[in-house]
Amino acid sequence: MLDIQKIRADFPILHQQVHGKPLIYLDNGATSQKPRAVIDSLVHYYERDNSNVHRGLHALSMRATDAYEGARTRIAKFIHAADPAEIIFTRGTTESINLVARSWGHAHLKPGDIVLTTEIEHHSNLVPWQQAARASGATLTYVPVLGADGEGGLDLAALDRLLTPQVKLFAFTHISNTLGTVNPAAEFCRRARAVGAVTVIDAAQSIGHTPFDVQALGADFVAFSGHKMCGPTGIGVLYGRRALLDQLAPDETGGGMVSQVTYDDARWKPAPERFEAGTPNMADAIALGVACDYLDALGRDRIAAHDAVLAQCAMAKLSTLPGIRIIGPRAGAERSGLVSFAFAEVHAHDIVTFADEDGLALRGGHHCNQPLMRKLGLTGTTRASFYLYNTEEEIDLLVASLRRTVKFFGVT
Amino acid sequence: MLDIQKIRADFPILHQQVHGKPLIYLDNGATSQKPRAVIDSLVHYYERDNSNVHRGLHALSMRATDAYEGARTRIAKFIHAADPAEIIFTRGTTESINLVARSWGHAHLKPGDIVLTTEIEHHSNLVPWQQAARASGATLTYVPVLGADGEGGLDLAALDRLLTPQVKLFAFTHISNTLGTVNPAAEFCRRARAVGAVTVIDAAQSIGHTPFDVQALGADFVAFSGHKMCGPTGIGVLYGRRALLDQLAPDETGGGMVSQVTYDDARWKPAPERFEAGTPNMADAIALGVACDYLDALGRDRIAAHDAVLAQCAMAKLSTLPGIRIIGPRAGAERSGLVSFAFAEVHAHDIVTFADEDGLALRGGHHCNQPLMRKLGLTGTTRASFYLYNTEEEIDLLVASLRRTVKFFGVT
Amino acid sequence: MSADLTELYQQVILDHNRRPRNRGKLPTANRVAHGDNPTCGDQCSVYLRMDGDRIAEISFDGSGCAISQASASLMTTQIKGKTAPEVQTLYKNFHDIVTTGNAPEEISDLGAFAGVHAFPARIKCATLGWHAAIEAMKSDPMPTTTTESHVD
Amino acid sequence: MSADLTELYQQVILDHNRRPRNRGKLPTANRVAHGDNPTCGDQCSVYLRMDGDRIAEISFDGSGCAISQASASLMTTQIKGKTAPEVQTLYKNFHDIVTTGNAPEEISDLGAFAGVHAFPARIKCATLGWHAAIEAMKSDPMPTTTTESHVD
Ligand SMILES: Cc1ncc(COP(=O)(O)O)c(C=O)c1O
Ligand SMILES: Cc1ncc(COP(=O)(O)O)c(C=O)c1O
Repeated sequence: MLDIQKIRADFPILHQQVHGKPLIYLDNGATSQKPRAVIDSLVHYYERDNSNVHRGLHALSMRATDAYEGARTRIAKFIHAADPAEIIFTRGTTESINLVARSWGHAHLKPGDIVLTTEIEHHSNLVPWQQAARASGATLTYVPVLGADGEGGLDLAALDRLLTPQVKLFAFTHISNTLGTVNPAAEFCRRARAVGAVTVIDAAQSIGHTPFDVQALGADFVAFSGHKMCGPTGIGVLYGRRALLDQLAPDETGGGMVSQVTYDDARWKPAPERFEAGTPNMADAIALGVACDYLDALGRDRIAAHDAVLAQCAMAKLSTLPGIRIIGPRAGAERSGLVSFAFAEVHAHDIVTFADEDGLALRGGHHCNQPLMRKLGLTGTTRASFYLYNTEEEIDLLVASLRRTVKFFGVT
Repeated sequence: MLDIQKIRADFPILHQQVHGKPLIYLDNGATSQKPRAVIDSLVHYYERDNSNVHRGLHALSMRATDAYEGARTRIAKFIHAADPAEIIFTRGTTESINLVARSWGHAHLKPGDIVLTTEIEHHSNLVPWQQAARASGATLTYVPVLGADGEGGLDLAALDRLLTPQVKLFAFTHISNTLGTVNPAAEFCRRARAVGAVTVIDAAQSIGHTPFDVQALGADFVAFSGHKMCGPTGIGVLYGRRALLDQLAPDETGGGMVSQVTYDDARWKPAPERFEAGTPNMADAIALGVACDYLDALGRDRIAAHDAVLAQCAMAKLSTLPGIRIIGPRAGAERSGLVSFAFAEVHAHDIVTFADEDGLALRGGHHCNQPLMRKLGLTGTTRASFYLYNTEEEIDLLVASLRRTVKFFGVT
Repeated sequence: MSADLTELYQQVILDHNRRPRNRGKLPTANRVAHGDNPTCGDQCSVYLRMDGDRIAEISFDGSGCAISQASASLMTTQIKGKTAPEVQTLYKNFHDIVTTGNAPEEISDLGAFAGVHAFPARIKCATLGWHAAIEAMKSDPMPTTTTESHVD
Repeated sequence: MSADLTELYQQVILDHNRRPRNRGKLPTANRVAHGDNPTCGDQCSVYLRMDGDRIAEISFDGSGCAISQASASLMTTQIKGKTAPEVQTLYKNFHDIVTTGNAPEEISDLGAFAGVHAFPARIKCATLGWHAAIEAMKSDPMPTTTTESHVD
């Protein structure tokens, strides 16, 4: 069991008042807060070690290089990658997915090919595939989600039908940021591999919340963001299996990723450098390594269990509100630590504004899931997303606040 | 005049010993150090305001959004852009140039077109144009540099000949990171405009060192990095004239840059959002705004004057070393605050290693300028690059250290 | 409930939100424009039947928060029968109200939106319908689309 | 000058740096490989004339710091006449020396590189020529190229 009070003490931002009420931060699906150790890591870097990593032979540059490459090794361990060279630092999930969609897509997709994704993807795991399909003449196909509230998960029977040998790539989210659905990622990778399709896992919502082993999952590419896993903003990762990375052309070009440049031509370094053009985001990469330490010291299995308890508690208590429609897996089914809901008579933005007055940070809107919203007949939802520092008491305060709001808007 | 001792007090990293000697940081061309105010801004953000900016209506999200958009406005002012929407946050110069090379290049370049650049470009302003030319069938042409040591600057007569109406884009560096040459950027933009070519200025080395006015320069696109101007790592800017940005397709796609998404199609937001897919690097963008405050409080004209004094001083004192070959503008000519030099008998990496023992941080190698090195018959140089916290005393220590080193290697 | 919040969600606004006026497509429309608030996803289409230089008929359609829907609804009641310059003047007054919180006494129900000024993120919600209406008046007699630009 | 630095730049190394042995292209070579140190840009080509399974003649060419050039030079003197397994064994010893700083007494001039261990960034400089030589021995009797991978 996590010692939540001890954990809360690690997060300076939580100890503030908003509109005179203690802050209750339930917007972790958008971004997580940062423990003192991660903030300290940034300060330490800039106060002691800051230097450009490329080709530096002086003390600061060697320290910065060691710390930066150490972070790469740390993150490889965090997701159990076979080789640190499989870890490419990016700005975040979105850039990671764009990198694959462009570099891999450009090299491998052709007319007649199919790119498969699902109806529940975040725009960042959807629009890049629309673009890659358009650029190559391939077709983009979606695995349907089942149930009027998306509660049935992805249609596994349809997946069987859709995974034809024409499918060259299957991109899917591990955890839905709107429905809270946990997809059977290992099973998806297994089925995709059976037809020779490359897999891309959007792990934005899972990476900081559950144990994650790229080799056990059998994933080819995995994308995630540091800012949702207690790390800083502006840093993320693309994991790629070495065998695939070695064949891949670079996406961006410039300093640091070339071995030989003439006025006519350039030759690339191997991965990971090949995919990291320009001065990297050293400070934030190093701090991301510290976030891995922080999460592993607590145990991601324990964090997942804590998330699950909060989600169950929230489901039970929210269901008592008049007029509420909860989307995603039904109570009792597996769901990650977030709950989205809607009221026919009150728009999500009004709910969020009222909640804010009670110190609650919620998110309202389409959550970068517009097509899914349309499919479910919603213009948006309100989402409460939990993390390791949230408590059941906070959920009680959430429910009380929502009750006042819907009452104000005349919902009974 | 700058009060250097007061400035030095603002930079925590400078107050340390390396191998028992006070650190002398002369690697500012690679990356600059950060003042306390910039580091504090990061801490403040993570301790008080951290939240995702997109679509958030709760207090933290509004604060983060205001700070992030405030930084955009601050940076617009820093370079005198007409509209904050012309400021696109990127990871740095390299990504900014890649964005133009891909988005603009894809839309506008065709076989028979010419992309013009110069022989003194950093790999980051060279390889992306090689790639864009290759992808479109356009031809890449270089403005030659004059002089056996590159001391003659770019060949302006050749530029006149090369700037034909076939030239669709002219990309050039404002200040060379190896030669120290200050290019006449306004003149280049004027000439390029006369033939209808779009201009891209690589301002990586100039932005934090001299006053910079995009409108006075008449630039179409300008790329720079935060980390070389007292800002954090992982953040940079692409400035683009609004009229050009509005016509440009996005580079990366995903959350935050779309106005409408269906399973079949997506529509883009206007600039700047169109070019900022995914969660932005909020903390570092905000801290970059603080770096602008810091530099403007001191005055970039004063910083430029200080750089010039140090460069002159270094040129004079370095010339007394036996066997030294200084490249770039001759003593007395305009040169930015950096000096590159070589000794036939001692490799740059050995020099940097010896200097490090004396607490000096220098850079040795090709400085991401391989073709230029080859042209000048060099395998690399040693570079001392100065900034607002450096002093003439540090240059004396540099010269004394170099004298010991070349003596050790038997140079007389 | 805080005073700011009561100020924001005035009775007039709640009423228009619950029972929007002139909502739906206008079959006889000869002008239309669509407004999008990229920040929060609110949407609003405004349909006009222009008769000479005056708005003869008007309706709106869309989705969004109470502020954006009530504002669009109230707007339709205020600008019907007006010319473009008259609408511009009204909009200027309205914009002043939502940004400063000062509502001149003579100003009709629009003053109910004064509370918005305490919630800067919601100003765009309140002005969404107005932008669409102004675009529609400017537009050619055929469907067009507009997206609100970055800076309000 | 610090003790570490004197350890690094031993007389043997300075001597090989100043007067490299077996430097230049080998006209009779039937094997060649090129090594690149992406971290610092050092380069080294090794040319071999293999006679059966032994190195009959050897030369190197390239540019880089004193450590990389001296190491390549010294290497050529040490592996001439050796077979691939013998070179592997020698390289293993050399790698131990530059990473641990411990040089067994019986080891020839290679021990001069023990000082490298205090400068981890320079280990790749010291091993660059060796990697190229090993690649050259493995290569087909025709020119090939190798780039050192990310992890040493
Ligand atoms: C002239 C010049 N252009 C481009 C760059 C690339 O900048 P960054 O590595 O921050 O992308 C640099 C710095 O390394 C530079 O000096
Ligand atoms: C499931 C999912 N995918 C992708 C993303 C995009 O991540 P980022 O904005 O950090 O690039 C997010 C978060 O916004 C997400 O929840």
